[in-house]
Amino acid sequence: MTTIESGTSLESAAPLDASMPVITEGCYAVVRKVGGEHQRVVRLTANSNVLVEKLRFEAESAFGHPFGLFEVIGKRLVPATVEDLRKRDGGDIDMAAVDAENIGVCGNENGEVIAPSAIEAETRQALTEEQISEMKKGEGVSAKDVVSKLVSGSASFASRTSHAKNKYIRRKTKKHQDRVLILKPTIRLLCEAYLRKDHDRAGCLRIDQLSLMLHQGAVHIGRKVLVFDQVLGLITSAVTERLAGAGSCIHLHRGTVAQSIPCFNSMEFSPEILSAFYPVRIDCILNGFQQPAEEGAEKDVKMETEEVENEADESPTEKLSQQQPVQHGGDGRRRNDPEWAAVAAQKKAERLQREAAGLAAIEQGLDTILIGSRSVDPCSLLSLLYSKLRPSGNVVVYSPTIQHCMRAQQWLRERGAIHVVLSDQMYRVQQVLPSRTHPLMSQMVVGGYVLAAIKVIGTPEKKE
Amino acid sequence: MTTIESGTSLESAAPLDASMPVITEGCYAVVRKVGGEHQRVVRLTANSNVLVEKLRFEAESAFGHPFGLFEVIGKRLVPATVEDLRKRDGGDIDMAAVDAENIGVCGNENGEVIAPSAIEAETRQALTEEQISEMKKGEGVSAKDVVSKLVSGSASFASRTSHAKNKYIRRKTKKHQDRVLILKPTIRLLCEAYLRKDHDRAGCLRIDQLSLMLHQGAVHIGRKVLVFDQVLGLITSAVTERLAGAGSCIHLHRGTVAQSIPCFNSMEFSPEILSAFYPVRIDCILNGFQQPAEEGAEKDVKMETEEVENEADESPTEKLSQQQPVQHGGDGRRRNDPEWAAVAAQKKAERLQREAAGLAAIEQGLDTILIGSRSVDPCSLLSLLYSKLRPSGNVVVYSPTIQHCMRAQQWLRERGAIHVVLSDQMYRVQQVLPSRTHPLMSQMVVGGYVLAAIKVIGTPEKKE
Amino acid sequence: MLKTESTDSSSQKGAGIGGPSFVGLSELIEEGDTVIVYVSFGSMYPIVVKRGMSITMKFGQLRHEFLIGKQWGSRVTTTAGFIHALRPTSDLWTRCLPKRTQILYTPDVSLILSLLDVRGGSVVAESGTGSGSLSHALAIGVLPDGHVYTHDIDETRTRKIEAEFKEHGLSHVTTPVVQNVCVEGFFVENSCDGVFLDVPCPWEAVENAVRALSKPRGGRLVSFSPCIEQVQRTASAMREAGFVEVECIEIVPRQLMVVDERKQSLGEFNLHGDGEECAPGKGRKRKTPCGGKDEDGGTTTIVSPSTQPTHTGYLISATMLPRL
Amino acid sequence: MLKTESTDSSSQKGAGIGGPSFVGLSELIEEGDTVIVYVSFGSMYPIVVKRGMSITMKFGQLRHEFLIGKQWGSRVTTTAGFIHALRPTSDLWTRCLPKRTQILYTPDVSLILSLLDVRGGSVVAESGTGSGSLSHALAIGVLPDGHVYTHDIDETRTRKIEAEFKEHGLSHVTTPVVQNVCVEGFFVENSCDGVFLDVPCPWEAVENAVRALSKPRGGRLVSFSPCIEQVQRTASAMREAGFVEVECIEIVPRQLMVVDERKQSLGEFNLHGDGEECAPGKGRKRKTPCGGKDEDGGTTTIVSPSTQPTHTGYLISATMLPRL
Repeated sequence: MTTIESGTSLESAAPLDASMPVITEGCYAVVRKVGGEHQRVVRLTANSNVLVEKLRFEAESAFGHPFGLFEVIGKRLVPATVEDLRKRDGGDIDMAAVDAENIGVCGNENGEVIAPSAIEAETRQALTEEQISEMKKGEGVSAKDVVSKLVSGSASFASRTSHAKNKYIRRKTKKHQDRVLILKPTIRLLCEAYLRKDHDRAGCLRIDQLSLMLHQGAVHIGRKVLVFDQVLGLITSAVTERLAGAGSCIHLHRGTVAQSIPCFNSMEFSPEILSAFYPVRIDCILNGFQQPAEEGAEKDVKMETEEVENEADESPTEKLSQQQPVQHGGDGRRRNDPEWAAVAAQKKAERLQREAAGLAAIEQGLDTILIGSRSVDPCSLLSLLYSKLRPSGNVVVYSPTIQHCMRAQQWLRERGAIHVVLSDQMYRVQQVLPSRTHPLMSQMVVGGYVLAAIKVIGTPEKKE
Repeated sequence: MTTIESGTSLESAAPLDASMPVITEGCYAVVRKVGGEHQRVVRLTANSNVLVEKLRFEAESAFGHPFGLFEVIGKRLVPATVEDLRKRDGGDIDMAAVDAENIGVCGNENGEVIAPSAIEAETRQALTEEQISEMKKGEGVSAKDVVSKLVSGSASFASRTSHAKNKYIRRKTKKHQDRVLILKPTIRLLCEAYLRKDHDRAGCLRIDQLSLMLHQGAVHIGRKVLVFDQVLGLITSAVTERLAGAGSCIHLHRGTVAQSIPCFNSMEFSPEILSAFYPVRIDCILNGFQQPAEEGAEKDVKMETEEVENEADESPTEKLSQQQPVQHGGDGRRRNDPEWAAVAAQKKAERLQREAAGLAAIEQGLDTILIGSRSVDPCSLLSLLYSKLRPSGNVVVYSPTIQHCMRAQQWLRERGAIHVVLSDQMYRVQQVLPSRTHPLMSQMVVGGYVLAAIKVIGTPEKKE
Repeated sequence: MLKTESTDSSSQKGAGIGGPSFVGLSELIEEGDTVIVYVSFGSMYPIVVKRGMSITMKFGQLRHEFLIGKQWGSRVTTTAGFIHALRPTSDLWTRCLPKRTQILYTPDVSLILSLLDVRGGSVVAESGTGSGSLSHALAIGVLPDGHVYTHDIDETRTRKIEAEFKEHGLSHVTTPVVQNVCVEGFFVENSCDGVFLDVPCPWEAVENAVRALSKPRGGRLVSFSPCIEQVQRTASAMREAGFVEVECIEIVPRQLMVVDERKQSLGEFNLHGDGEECAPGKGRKRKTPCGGKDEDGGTTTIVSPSTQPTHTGYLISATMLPRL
Repeated sequence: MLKTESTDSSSQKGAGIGGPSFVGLSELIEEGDTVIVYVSFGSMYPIVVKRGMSITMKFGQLRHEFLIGKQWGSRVTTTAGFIHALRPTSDLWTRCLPKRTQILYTPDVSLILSLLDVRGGSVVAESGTGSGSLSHALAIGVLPDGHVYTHDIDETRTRKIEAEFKEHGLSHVTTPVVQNVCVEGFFVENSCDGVFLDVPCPWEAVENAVRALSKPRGGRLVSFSPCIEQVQRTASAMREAGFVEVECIEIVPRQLMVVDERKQSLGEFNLHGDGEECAPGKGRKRKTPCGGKDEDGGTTTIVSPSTQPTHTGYLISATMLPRL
């Protein structure tokens, strides 16, 4: 992205950045039905179908188009613009943040109560589910057409108040919506998608609390940030992005390579950004911040090749050495193939070198420690890492379990940390529609606790 | 209160109940400045002054008037009606639930931003604080007059937008408000007043959670309800009221007489309602649900007389024996006065008899156990009391400490209780004003946890 | 899932206080009593016990006979499991009543009673009746000698609540009325201690509520509205009509669950993982490996279920002072 | 309470990345650095270190000299106590900046950055500048090569933020502008990745925001409004202007404190009371008597302070898709 020189308004200037983001084969995308409630993170590969809230399309039909809005016509994506759709179909195309179940008894504009018979009559529909399904299979039949057929098929539609009519159309349009947004992944979109997909594995970490962590942790370019991330790579991704290639995101991980960080992979960071990413094995931390001696080359090579085979998609570091996406070997490749072993050995050497650099960064002194824990007691991390934090450095602990944060708070207080803040927060989406504004009737209510503190020196440690 | 026979509308009928509640000497009242934020529970005695948010008046001036709205003119209360005030001064008289500090930068009706100079100018006021204070001391000068003087004294008023003008008037009126509501205490008013006064002693019990306890505890006429109330008598009062004189509110208490239940006293229950109130000493519960044997008559009589002297206002049972309020002895009365000792002895006999009846009610089987704990572990109560609960009976535990409820939940589950529900709830007041509707910017946010369960039989106890 | 063979319960008993069902406190279940057949959390069915009838649930069938003479709260065997026979309460009724409309749930219902200052002897008017969730709580609250006038524009609903009140021993304190309170006003005037509104345009009923409230005693008005636009108009109408202490409250309950705390050291995690890799997406009950030793197995609470109601409506309340 | 002898800090250093203060990470405090003088929780003061200057606080005086050459995070003695000299961060700055207006606080600020998808290189426009709480966070967020255009109608405020950015080493990524975005539009067009509005009538700025956003890249619009009426009009304007994914969020933070759990048995309570009688109304730190034995002294959390912010505003966000 380009910075614009200040001093003048740029009316009718040419696009400053012609690199409009384009959907390419194999790229990650966040897919959401317009007005839908769920978003999916998918990798768009040739020959794959994408299914989102009962709407199915062929991934391949998106390739080459810019990220954005599409209509699904017969399983193919057709690029659309908001302007065109509004011209063609009228109304607003956006129906996010609307309660699906918000039906019930309601009044008309004149405040008269609608007799329940009017509501019950909603089921008196001439069209059967099969007929609707049949209609939608035919090419070129848009949601709008389906809904207008439904309206004419409704025995009671005409007798409704216009408020009720509006509601009916909105609900039906939502159900038969055939528009889809294909968006380039961002931390915000991934956080929401993974929370919905499996809130437990995402550690119940919402975007507001993730944002708070980054902010209280003062994560910005140049800083050396150690991350313990048990939340699908959400924190690691956000930190790496904020560093913008300058500084260090030192990511602690189990096993040989960083794993269980799908968010990180979906972000498809550029090599420039990835240059600030340093995966370090927990083994090293437990080994006195030293890489452990090789135990057995045999076992290790085996693991390394397994990694190449199984974790290819998961390993985020590979891009560091190559500008172009790696062409992964097919299933046919054999573990004993010498060429394959050479690749593995090189990868390993690079990995170890990178890890050594990460360990060196730790020794220089950390500016921030971020812990996003699900099962690991934060104190167990702090007792190893706190001494590596520079004075005036920030530590932020997130956990869905309050006890984790309570113990960490006591631990930090005992060591003289200041500006210790423990908080949680309510997060609620409001439906904003004419005459129907209220918080959504039902939402995901999970969340966690954020503990922030600042390390100082010169304070005598408190006796406990 | 009277029930109206159904079947016909009662247009222009005479008042059905002429007993309009009237303020009498010595009665309790909830006093609140109109539009004020705090309410005080006071006992209106002759020669006492009442001070509420800097507004002072003589209690005596209220006697004989019905509860309601008053203007304070020179420390005297003058009854007022909403209708008259609105006719005289215009506008709405009610300004509750308005943010005091909600000032800041704001736009006018046309959406233009007000330059900060306009806001800073607010301080350019010709009238000094002393002059205002002087004005208010003079009789007959109403808040309205003060505000209109302030408006004419403001250098910048005319240059303001009408939105800003409106806001200024509202804020100044609130500050110099001279109207006061004197209301008959209700559970709702007391709960709010005591929470604000000392939320810690009130156990952070809000009206919504108190209401939930009553409801989940199925408290209604006829039921035998055991109450452990560490929350200033809020639960005991609410239960006693709901029983409406039928059933038993068995109130456990420390010491010789029920104490630390100011809410109960403020309710001034009629003898009919009080007939369902049974104070029982914790000593009895710990003594196998038996009244302990007398330890030493000397000490006991001493305590009893102390009670008569010190706790007269606090002892809620005395009304049971007398229809008229007791005339308490003055400070001059001596402890050794034989007449006084006789009164004490009679009170003691009544108390013991009442306690015996309460213990008998427990033995017959409780319908509900309500625990409102602050420091006492609810399990310590449940282990003594649960066996006295009838099957299908309800137990509800409230505590500001989640651990109390967590342990109680486990305890109940182990004993096969069903429909076990643990909840907390957010409680938020909304400011509702034209174009300025939003939740109050700042509120008391304390609260607790409510655990409800139902006892059943025939379930094998779970092994732990 | 639920199939009951008896929908007609024309039993005429239970009109007195201390009678059966909701208010009575008899030891044993009798014919004609309303029993809450409790299967599991969130799954319960109300029945009126009648010999010869039976109820079929997902996990078995139960003949009403088996309940008669049993102690309330008993565990009773069905053809494929067991249930508990619970005494009906206002709270349980709200959870299993036959829904004819959107209903008010326990947290709102209980707070509404407090906002209305409901006590024994209170006279309360309500509109609309809906499915009678609040109506039951009000009726029980005004016992023994208060009264609830419940208004609805729908005759079917009114007739149904009338039958339910009869069955539940609450007829003597209730009067269901088919009447549009916005247009026709309330059934009584100058009589009520409290008026409750749950109608689409509550502001249209405010003046009528003033008329319904007792002049000498004054009273409380409470209105429930899901949308903020309704709140705005209603609050204005209340202030205009001379109410004081106009206040708008929202409550959002949160259901919690007690679970074992997950706690392992970094070393344990490094060695064993957190138990997620083996069983991804398999819900809460995963065991966190901690290397054999089950050290300080504390408990913690989580919000559960993960998706919960986050809004039902705003409650606007206000006081009408006594008028001479 | 705070009296600083130096208000004029015309030091011209700190224009580069890795420079002093907000972005730099030097080991030791140098002259010209902004230091957060941390006295206690909720009490801290920002100063620009300059030889010969001193700062006077409630609990003592501190000469700037004493800070120079000290390690960041050091404890430094004052005439009547001590302070900690902290490296400035966006979070701390928000807590102690010179307030010229209502400001946005950390929970909202941090979420706004995420809602705008701010990252290194982003171009962001903001209005109004206010006291620059969000502006600082945005400037740091777009480093090293993005840009923040911050608009305000008040020239004084604009000049002050300009000086602050200079002092804080953020000039090269920021352009403060005196401009009414509702009337005159934004300083740049077809350029931004994100636009943020905190103005009284945000709906009037929506069309101008569309013009400011990059056509080929698309972008995000976020608006902050305290009142629901503003939200309603803004959301409509956004939908009308062709935004998708219009969403309104409210967050309410809650500050918690860890305290000892109060726990006593019924017997202990009966014998000793709960410690309240002796010291009524004396705050939290009461000791619950439990008969000598200090059994399982667990901890718990309480919300503290008891009164907290419960609303700042609603955040409405929306996406403008790339336009050809």
